[in-house]
Amino acid sequence: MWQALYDNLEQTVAVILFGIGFTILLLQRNLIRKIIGLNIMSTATYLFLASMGYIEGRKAPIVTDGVTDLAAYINPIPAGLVLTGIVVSVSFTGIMLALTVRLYRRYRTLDIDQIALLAKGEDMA
Amino acid sequence: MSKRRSDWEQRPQARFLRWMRDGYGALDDQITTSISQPAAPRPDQEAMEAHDILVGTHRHERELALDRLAHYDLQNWANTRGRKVLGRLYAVLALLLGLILIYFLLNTVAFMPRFASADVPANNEVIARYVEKGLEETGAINIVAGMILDYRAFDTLGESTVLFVAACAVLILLRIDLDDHGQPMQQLIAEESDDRHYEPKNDRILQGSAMVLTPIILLFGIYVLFNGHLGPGGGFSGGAILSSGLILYLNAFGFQKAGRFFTYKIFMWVSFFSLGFYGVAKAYSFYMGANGLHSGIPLGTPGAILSSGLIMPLNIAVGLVVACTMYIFYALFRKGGL
Amino acid sequence: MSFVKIALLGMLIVCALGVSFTRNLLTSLIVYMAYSLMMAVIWMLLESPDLAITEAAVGAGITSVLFFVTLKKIHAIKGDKDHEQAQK
Amino acid sequence: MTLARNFPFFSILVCLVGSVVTSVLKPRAAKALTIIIAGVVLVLSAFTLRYALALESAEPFMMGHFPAPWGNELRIGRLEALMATGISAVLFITLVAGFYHMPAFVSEKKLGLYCIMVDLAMCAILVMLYTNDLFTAYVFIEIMTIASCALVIVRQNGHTLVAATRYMIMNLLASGLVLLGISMLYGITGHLLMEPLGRAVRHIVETGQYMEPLTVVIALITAGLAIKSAMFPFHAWAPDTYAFAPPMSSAILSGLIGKAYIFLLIKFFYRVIGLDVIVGTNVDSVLFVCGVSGMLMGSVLAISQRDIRRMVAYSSVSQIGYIYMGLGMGTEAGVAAALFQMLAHAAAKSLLFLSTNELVSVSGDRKRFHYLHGAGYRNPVAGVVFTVSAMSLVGIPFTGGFIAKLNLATAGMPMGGWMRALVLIALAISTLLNAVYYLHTVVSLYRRAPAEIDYPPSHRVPRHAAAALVISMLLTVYLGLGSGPIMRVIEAGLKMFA
Repeated sequence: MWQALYDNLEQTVAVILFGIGFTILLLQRNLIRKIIGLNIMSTATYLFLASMGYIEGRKAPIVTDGVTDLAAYINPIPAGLVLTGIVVSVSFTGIMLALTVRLYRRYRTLDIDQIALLAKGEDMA
Repeated sequence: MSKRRSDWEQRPQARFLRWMRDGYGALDDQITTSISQPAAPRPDQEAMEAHDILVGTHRHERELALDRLAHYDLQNWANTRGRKVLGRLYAVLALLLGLILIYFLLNTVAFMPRFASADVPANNEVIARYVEKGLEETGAINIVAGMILDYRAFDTLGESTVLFVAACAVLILLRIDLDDHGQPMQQLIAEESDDRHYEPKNDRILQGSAMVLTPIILLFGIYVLFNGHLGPGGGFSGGAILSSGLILYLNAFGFQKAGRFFTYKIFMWVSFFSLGFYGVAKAYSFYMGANGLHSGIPLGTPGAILSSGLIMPLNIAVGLVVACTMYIFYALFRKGGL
Repeated sequence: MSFVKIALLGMLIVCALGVSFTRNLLTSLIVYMAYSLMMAVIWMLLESPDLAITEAAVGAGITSVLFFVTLKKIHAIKGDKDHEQAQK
Repeated sequence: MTLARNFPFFSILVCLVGSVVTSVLKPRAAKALTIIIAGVVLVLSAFTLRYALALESAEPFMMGHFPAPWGNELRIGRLEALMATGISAVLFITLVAGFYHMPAFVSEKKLGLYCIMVDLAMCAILVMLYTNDLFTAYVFIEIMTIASCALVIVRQNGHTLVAATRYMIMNLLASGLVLLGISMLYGITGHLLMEPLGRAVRHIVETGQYMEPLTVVIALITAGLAIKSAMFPFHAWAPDTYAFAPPMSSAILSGLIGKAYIFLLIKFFYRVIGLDVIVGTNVDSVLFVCGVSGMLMGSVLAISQRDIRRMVAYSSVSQIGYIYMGLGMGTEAGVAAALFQMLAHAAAKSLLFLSTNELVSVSGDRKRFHYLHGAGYRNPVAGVVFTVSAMSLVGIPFTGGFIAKLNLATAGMPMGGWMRALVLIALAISTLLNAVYYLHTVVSLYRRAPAEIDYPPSHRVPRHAAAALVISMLLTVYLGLGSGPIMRVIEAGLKMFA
């Protein structure tokens, strides 16, 4: 088991980072730390996806001096998917940060449980 | 007789029937009568005031008062010891869930195909065609750019739409609307979030370095954008570099100077034209491909700047959408508008 | 397995843990910036230069700028509870 | 090569380019364009349905010059066309009936941006129905998540921000799980399109080489899509979001967007993994248990609510429990019953949200039951429409809900002893609970209004909104009466769905 984990070192680290990001998201009460946890989770998923495509001793998939033999390049698909993924993670970070600014402006705190309690309190008043 | 009648009142069927007939009001009467008898005296004033309303006036005020009492208890409980214990329990549970997740996923990674070996299932006929025939079918030297903008172009169309949706969502959240004659609608928020008084007033070092760096960054961004199909780079990274150059310029020279060439109207029209061009160009090539017609887009000689059919214009369109979105994110956070 | 790759992957995990254990918000942001810069270098080691440029420009650049601007806004904001529009 | 073959692609394109065009229009023109686009999509979907009914087997539509494993692909089948027609019909009616009271919730300047979000949500739903590629589905899941978050926050008061934050955190967590599942699946199979994926998974199941990663992939993607469609244990974000959002947004969110995720899950079960492997890894019994507990707990929570909009929100959690119970049976009849329940619930639920808002606006914008006494008299159209859609959700005969529950019961019959008993008991109890809180609401609608509360003068519902509400009510009744042909189309669609 440990030898297999050491062979797939990138995927092991990616999965550990995914778990850390997941735990930060659940554990931390500060909204900005939750967003960092979300970002760590998604970059870990992209590391996991990109490590599927790497093949030892092959170059980046850019055709150099006309060589189009399959054995010369690594798998281009994960690179394309992760490119899409990175832009998705910027988009949702932008939205979550905008929500954080609006919530802080409205409730003067970044602690999501405190905010929920204040919102419920206002509902009563 | 009345004894039997009164305990009939208490029995659940009666209360259920009365609830069906009168709704919550009836149930509240039950609760209020039981509360108003030996109610434990609440020390502080707010509870007393809630209590007085309870006994007195119309039913819907009583209902509100009841909720306020319930919320008062919740508030009370919130900062007592009870919550800390529950908080710690929640933390332990979250940690446990994270560890279980890591354990299961590590277990899976052990059985995944070996890293960096050539005989993984992912090394199949799909990428054989991308790599071997990629150059002649899409004309792009950079096979990843060819794959993104020609083989799987629908994903990247969805991708630019994700950026456009994110920009609109942040616009909904942070933009301070201007009424007809240009004055911000919410006066107080506008002054508060307009942090030009925090801006460095002609900070010599920042402006000096921006004067040198901005043209270089923008030039590099344009280079990366235009050579998307020839080398690493392309729409996303080129657009991001362009927007970081614009943000540096905005930081150094303030909104007045930056507003000269980049206003909200320009943002909307640039997004409209680039996304519209991308949609129409790709719709044309999807329609042609789906019905087996040959779309007469020349692929040009590989390696030349004007090669690989639509990939270069599409890269520019995607790059513009990325640059505009990142720039308006920054401007909306800084000043709630352009 | 080159030593650089193991060191970088180890540092990634240290940075990810560091984010949750630092008290000050600004330090955790800077640790997160270091995290995405290291991720950009790892993309280079995994032979995908496209990702390296994008991650460097977008991950370390734009995301961190947005985080810092949010922090600046939060320390500068007084609150808009009473300016809320008369919406339902 | 008939033209009708391209209609699904045209409908997706119309929504996409329409949303881009809406961004540069004035708010009033943007509103009109959105309603026109919804109409065009409805017409195109109806023609696609007519074309699909003539098809023998599902037909792939290549997006671009490259066939299946290389380029993207849509797939036109009877089931996709039927669901697309149903969902676009409900969306068109919701837009026509709901837009007239939007200015009360959304400021004039933000209405244009709101219309962009509605267009893109429609486009994402259509792509989720038709697509044959997992990664395209993931990209449009992201668009759907961000668009529905924007649909909620457009109302700009404190509650919507808190509800939207909780919504975003749960949904981004879920799409992280889905993406991890897709990348693991890519790792062990090497494909992203559903047909080659299905062949590769069958090869894996036979050789048994990567079975452990496959089970984890199934668990990850099912958990991710379940969280996104508010299945019971993960429904925490749903009630606040549906209760505090503008009524048209909550109608779209709970009625339509949740269904697209479930349809994608069914497509993943049928086409990628195969129903027998799903039953083998008993993921379906997990879904069954969550569905049954969702049905019961959703209704119990709905009874305890004092605010009519939160009650309606919790009732949609219990209705989604029905769908997951159908899915959890693991038989073709169960999935067919779940699909019909999706249609019936989409029609009834969006109608319910709109008529609730009519009733609340007539009784002085106060949402507690006590203030709603006599609302049925003040706004007769909304009262009748609320009653009929409540009947459909409770499952009273001659409505869609009744047929859905009937199908669920008949699908449960051939199953094992305890499973069959559990299905029937759960159906009976949850119907009773539904009846309790809906009957109570309808009773309070038609009681005499108490004297001490002063109600504002009741405004007349504009003709087109009233007509749309009545037509949608007839749609629900038609689902109840004319459900025979629809069930036949669903069963035929399921046969050629794999």
